[in-house]
Amino acid sequence: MATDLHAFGKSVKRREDPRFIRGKGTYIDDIKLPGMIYMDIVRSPYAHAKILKIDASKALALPGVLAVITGKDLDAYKLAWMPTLMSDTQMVLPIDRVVYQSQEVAAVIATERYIAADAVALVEVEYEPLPPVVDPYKALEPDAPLVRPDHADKKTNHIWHWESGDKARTDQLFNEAEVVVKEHMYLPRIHVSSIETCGCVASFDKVNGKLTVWMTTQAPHAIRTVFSLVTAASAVGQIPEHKIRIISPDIGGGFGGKVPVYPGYVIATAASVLTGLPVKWIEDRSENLQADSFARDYHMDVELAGKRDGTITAMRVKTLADHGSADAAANPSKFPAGLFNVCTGSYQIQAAHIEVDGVYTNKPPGGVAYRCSFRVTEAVHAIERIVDRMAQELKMDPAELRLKNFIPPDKFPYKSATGWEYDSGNYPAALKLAMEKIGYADLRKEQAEKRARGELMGIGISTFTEIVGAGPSHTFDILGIKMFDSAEIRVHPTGSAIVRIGVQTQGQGHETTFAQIVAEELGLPVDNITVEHGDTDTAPYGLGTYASRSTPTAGAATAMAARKIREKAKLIAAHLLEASPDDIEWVDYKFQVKGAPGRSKTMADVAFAAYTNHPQGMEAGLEAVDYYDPPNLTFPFGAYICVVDIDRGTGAVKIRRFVAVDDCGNIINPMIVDGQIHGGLTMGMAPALLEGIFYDENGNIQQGTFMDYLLPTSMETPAWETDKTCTPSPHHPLGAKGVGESATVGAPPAIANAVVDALSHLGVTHLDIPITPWKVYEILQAHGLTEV
Amino acid sequence: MIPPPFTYVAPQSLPEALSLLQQHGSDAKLMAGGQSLIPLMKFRLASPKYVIDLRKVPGLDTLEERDGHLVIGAMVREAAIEHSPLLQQRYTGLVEASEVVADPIVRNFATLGGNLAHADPANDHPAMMLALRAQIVAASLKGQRHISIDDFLVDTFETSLAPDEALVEIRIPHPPQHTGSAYIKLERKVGDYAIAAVGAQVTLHGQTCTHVGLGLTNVGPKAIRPTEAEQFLVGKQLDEQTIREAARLAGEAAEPTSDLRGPAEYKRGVVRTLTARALRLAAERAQKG
Amino acid sequence: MTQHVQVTLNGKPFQADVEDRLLLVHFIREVANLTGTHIGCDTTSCGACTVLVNGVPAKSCTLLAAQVDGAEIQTVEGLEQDGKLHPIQEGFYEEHGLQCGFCTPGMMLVGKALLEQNPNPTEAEVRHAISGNLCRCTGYVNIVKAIQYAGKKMSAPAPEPVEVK
Amino acid sequence: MHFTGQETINVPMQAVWDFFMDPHRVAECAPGFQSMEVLAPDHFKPKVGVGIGAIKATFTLDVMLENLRAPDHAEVKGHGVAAGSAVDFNGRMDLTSESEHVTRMDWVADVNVSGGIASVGGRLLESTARKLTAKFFANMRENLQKHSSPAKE
Repeated sequence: MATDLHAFGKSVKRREDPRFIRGKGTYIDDIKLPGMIYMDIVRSPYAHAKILKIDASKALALPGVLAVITGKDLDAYKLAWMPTLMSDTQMVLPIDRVVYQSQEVAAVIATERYIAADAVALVEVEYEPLPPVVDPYKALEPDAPLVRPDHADKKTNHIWHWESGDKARTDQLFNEAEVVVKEHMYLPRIHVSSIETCGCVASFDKVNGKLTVWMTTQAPHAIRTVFSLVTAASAVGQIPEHKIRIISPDIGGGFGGKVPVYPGYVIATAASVLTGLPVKWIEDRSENLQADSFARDYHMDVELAGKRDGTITAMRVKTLADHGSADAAANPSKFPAGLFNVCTGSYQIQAAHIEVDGVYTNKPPGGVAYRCSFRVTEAVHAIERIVDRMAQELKMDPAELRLKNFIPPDKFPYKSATGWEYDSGNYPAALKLAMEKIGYADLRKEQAEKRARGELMGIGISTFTEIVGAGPSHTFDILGIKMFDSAEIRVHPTGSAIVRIGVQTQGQGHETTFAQIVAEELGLPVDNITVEHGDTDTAPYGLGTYASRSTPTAGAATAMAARKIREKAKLIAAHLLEASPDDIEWVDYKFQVKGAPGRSKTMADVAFAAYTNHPQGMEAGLEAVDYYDPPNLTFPFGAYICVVDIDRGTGAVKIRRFVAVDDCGNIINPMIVDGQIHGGLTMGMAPALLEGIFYDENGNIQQGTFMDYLLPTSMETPAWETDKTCTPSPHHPLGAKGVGESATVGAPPAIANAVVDALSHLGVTHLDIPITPWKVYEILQAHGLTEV
Repeated sequence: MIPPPFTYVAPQSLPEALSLLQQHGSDAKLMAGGQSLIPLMKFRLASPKYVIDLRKVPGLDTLEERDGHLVIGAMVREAAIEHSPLLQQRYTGLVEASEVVADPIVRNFATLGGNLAHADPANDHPAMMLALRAQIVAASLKGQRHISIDDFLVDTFETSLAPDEALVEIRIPHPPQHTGSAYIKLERKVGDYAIAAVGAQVTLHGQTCTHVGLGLTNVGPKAIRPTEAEQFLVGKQLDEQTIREAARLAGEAAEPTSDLRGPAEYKRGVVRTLTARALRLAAERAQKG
Repeated sequence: MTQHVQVTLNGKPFQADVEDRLLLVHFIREVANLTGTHIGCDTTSCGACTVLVNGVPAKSCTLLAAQVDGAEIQTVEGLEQDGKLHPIQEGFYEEHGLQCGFCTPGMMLVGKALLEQNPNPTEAEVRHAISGNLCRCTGYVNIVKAIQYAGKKMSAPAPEPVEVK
Repeated sequence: MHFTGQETINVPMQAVWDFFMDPHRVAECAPGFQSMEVLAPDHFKPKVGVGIGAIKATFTLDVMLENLRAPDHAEVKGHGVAAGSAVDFNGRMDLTSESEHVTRMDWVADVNVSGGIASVGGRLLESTARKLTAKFFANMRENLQKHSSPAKE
């Protein structure tokens, strides 16, 4: 019995799967309402242009077309602009100018999807092209065209400047340094490209004034608040928050791309409010790739100072952050560059100084996420690449250099040079395990032999530290809303329970792992626990799922709520067992009288009593709510080693092996954690070798479809090898840390380091990702090393 | 994405299809598998008023050896070529080309005929057909004619088919004894068009190359036959030095442009590499054959 | 203009008069109301819309409904037979072959078609077979295992159905 | 995209110049020319259907003549939209009289295509644009040579 109830750390099969494997999931485009009409969007072919005229007459003449909505129409309701999550502003529909290619220009409302599409082609827009700003460095030149003249106070494309660390001390250490290495690194734009695009069904009930929006969102509660605030500022008049219901149905992948509020959501909602009919809007892939939030676009100058013996002393980073036409990131409001200043990584570094400048360009707005919301991937790339660069400079093995500079296990909790307090870690253990698993020493031998024969293979290491679980309310908020998260548990009389959480699954398996937490804490079978989320009318308020925050925040809240229930249950058990509460202990998932194992009550017994026979003076029922404000962030880490072979005839890079050792503290469901790591590694490999979004000098996107934006298939993806170490978080109630993004954060530098390692004897010190065959081939050609 | 409105017709016979084609001319588009046409229509880059689906036309699914030729009907699917026991041994290059067209699912509907008639320089079969010296059988109400693949491929998306003509068959001459073929493609990922690809067919007499055919994919406005490389090889022993020189000549024959797949010079280098590799593989197979 | 399209859909006859240009995926989702078949791209790249047409996998976003008139269509909804899951469904459940579930119907149908040709495929064979279907969540590792699991299950004598709650 | 070219035309320079000053005759040289609306002698709106193979798009262009320096230098500037796509171009033409009856035309053109066509047909864009631009000037030569002397309306 007791072992049956043991739920924590078990690979419990997923509770959400039965509907998915039967094709019975409910994704946004599966939702149909009576009288539902469709919206499609006219988009700008220009990156920067004046709108001279929008002629919708031909579109309106098409049978079935109900309306064509323009920025001027929305402006009449003060809805032409909306706030971003970074307190910047963004156009919903433009009144007189477009600032990026594929920007929404007008919306067509029609009775059918096909008619709406036809009408889009019939809307005639006259533009006067304006010179676009594409390069963020040129954007800062005095004569650069202004991307945002609407910011009356700004006469430049510079958005903000942010600094972290101790400049004076850092400069001093650089001046005293025996060795200084420096690289310029560019992490290009990439796009999450969840296989389901974004969309919504907005339904406004004119009778009771209630707005219900089914939406592909990772943060339904925050969206509800934003919607209420936006309507308050509009001429529509505020829709009070209790009259707004946001529902996240099944989400076909999110990875951060479903955190922002996109113009389409707002236009569809406005259309429903005005018509009183349900309006469906579903993006196609090109719209999703060309207009939705992007990630990265960081231009980094990274410097590392150290001694000849390999001791790293200081780090200096200057970064230009290209945000496109609006700062539409989703960072905590005090962190315009997210948690980028965690870039001192896993190493003891005496001082660091980080500068980031945000810049506007004529590209889609954003700076959000690619399975990592808060710029941690950028930070990890900077440190893991520059540490390899230092090893190369010192002719030291990169593993040896890392082991020499790691924060020692006994130094935790560790205060980093930029002020973060790392909760726990054991970096040498993870790296040594990875080296052992992959046979590091033998690989180095093989590499030496192959080099002698002119064959090119490389070994790359990444020993990253993640920073997740935002976050403590003293520092972390989004638009002022503190970044706690929540859980509400009700235990029913017959010993089953429902738990509602403020976070939102997009495939991570919350319906399973959160049930496991409750089962473990309350001693109820996992199957007796229902997990609900994503409906703002029923779930408690929470900031949603991104930045690997679900387990660190809502997971903790769930455990804490369960423990509150256990406290009350203990009193009821005492009452049932006619013993003093002080004599009751929780053993093997039941309450028993100390020293009398025979006298015990299960949670089911207690639950029934809570409704049928509770102590006099005690409230009936058995439920609890917890809003968990984490005392600190959690710091998962890992050691990854990648082996690549290079084809001298084509420059093609093949990943031969990739070993990933992760440490995310205590694990709730190993099966799900491994799945997260497999997926994360694949989304780490993709931008390292395949994916990137680039614009030509006119602001034309070059990768506007899946024909050129290259998601890896099963053939490019290696068979990942994973293992774990376990260093629990000392402050998390479950000792867990969160893992969703670790692999995406840790993998790119391992691959880049492997390719550079393969070419290092040629004097190659850095390659920007994606490392395409032609980049490698040009190096081989320059050294006369190509062969047919 | 939604295609614009059009009229769909599925004629029951070739004459019926050809008269529809003659009737509607450039307003009509013939459809075999539709795997290139339908995406273009969804993006509204193609908007034919009439789509003439050949799926019901009998006799277009031939896949047989007849009077000295391998005869492939216009509606034969890539998957059928990929898995045909008839082709594995003697038409390895053709099978290898089919194996790298788009992805396995697309190949269940995509056809060799459509691949050639679409005349996309990035498509894999035109180059292989150059190597195999294939003939195209074109039909119109006026009758049939045979077009050499070299004459068939005119320019990007342009063939020598008249507006009222349909590609109905591809004819590939029987490879003589001691002939081997190969198709090698470099792509950014599965499903991608080639960065570059090379098709080769080699006939050996002893160690000497008596016949050779080469074709280059996606390094010019259309598939390219590197004539000088072919001429250089004929009558020579296929040793490394010869293969490398032929590869160099093939690289010279390429007319690549710089694009997302890489700079022109890179593509030229890839053509050299793949030409050498395709020749080695074809020669190895020829010795076995 | 409209076409009369008559198919066998998951074993049952289904017919409708539809626009000439109607895509098969919309015929299945909007006309037949089977929403297990998904749409993920515009370029025949992702395979989320994969169904079986006369037993072979097809990307239903790149076929016209009119093109499959008279054909047998199988969608994810047709995998479970009289309350009993198909082994491929069990495989994805047992091996954690899905996360968000959006690509899963296409993956399962491709897996089923593969196993009918090749009951016990190697990892390389499975990876090749699913290379026309994109998954953004799983990294493919467990999808390979799931399909191999189903292969073993199908070739095993008298397969025991696993309980999927 | 930047293109240049040269045409040798067996027509006197003045005739070439006169031809160029007649928007209707110049427009007819545009590949796929359909119709034209003339707003001013130096400002007109031709409609052209460009296409290769199955790919076709109809652009409504807005064209201005600029920096006309008779009889040997002219510039043209224009832009136009088709559903979801846009094209912008600048052209420059310089004439040199090689002999009494032979004129050399050196031309330079910058073309930018954006929107749907660029994002889908990108890999074919440059070759197509180059082809169509060259065709325009080649047509000009042919049409000029058709009439030995410029038509005087």
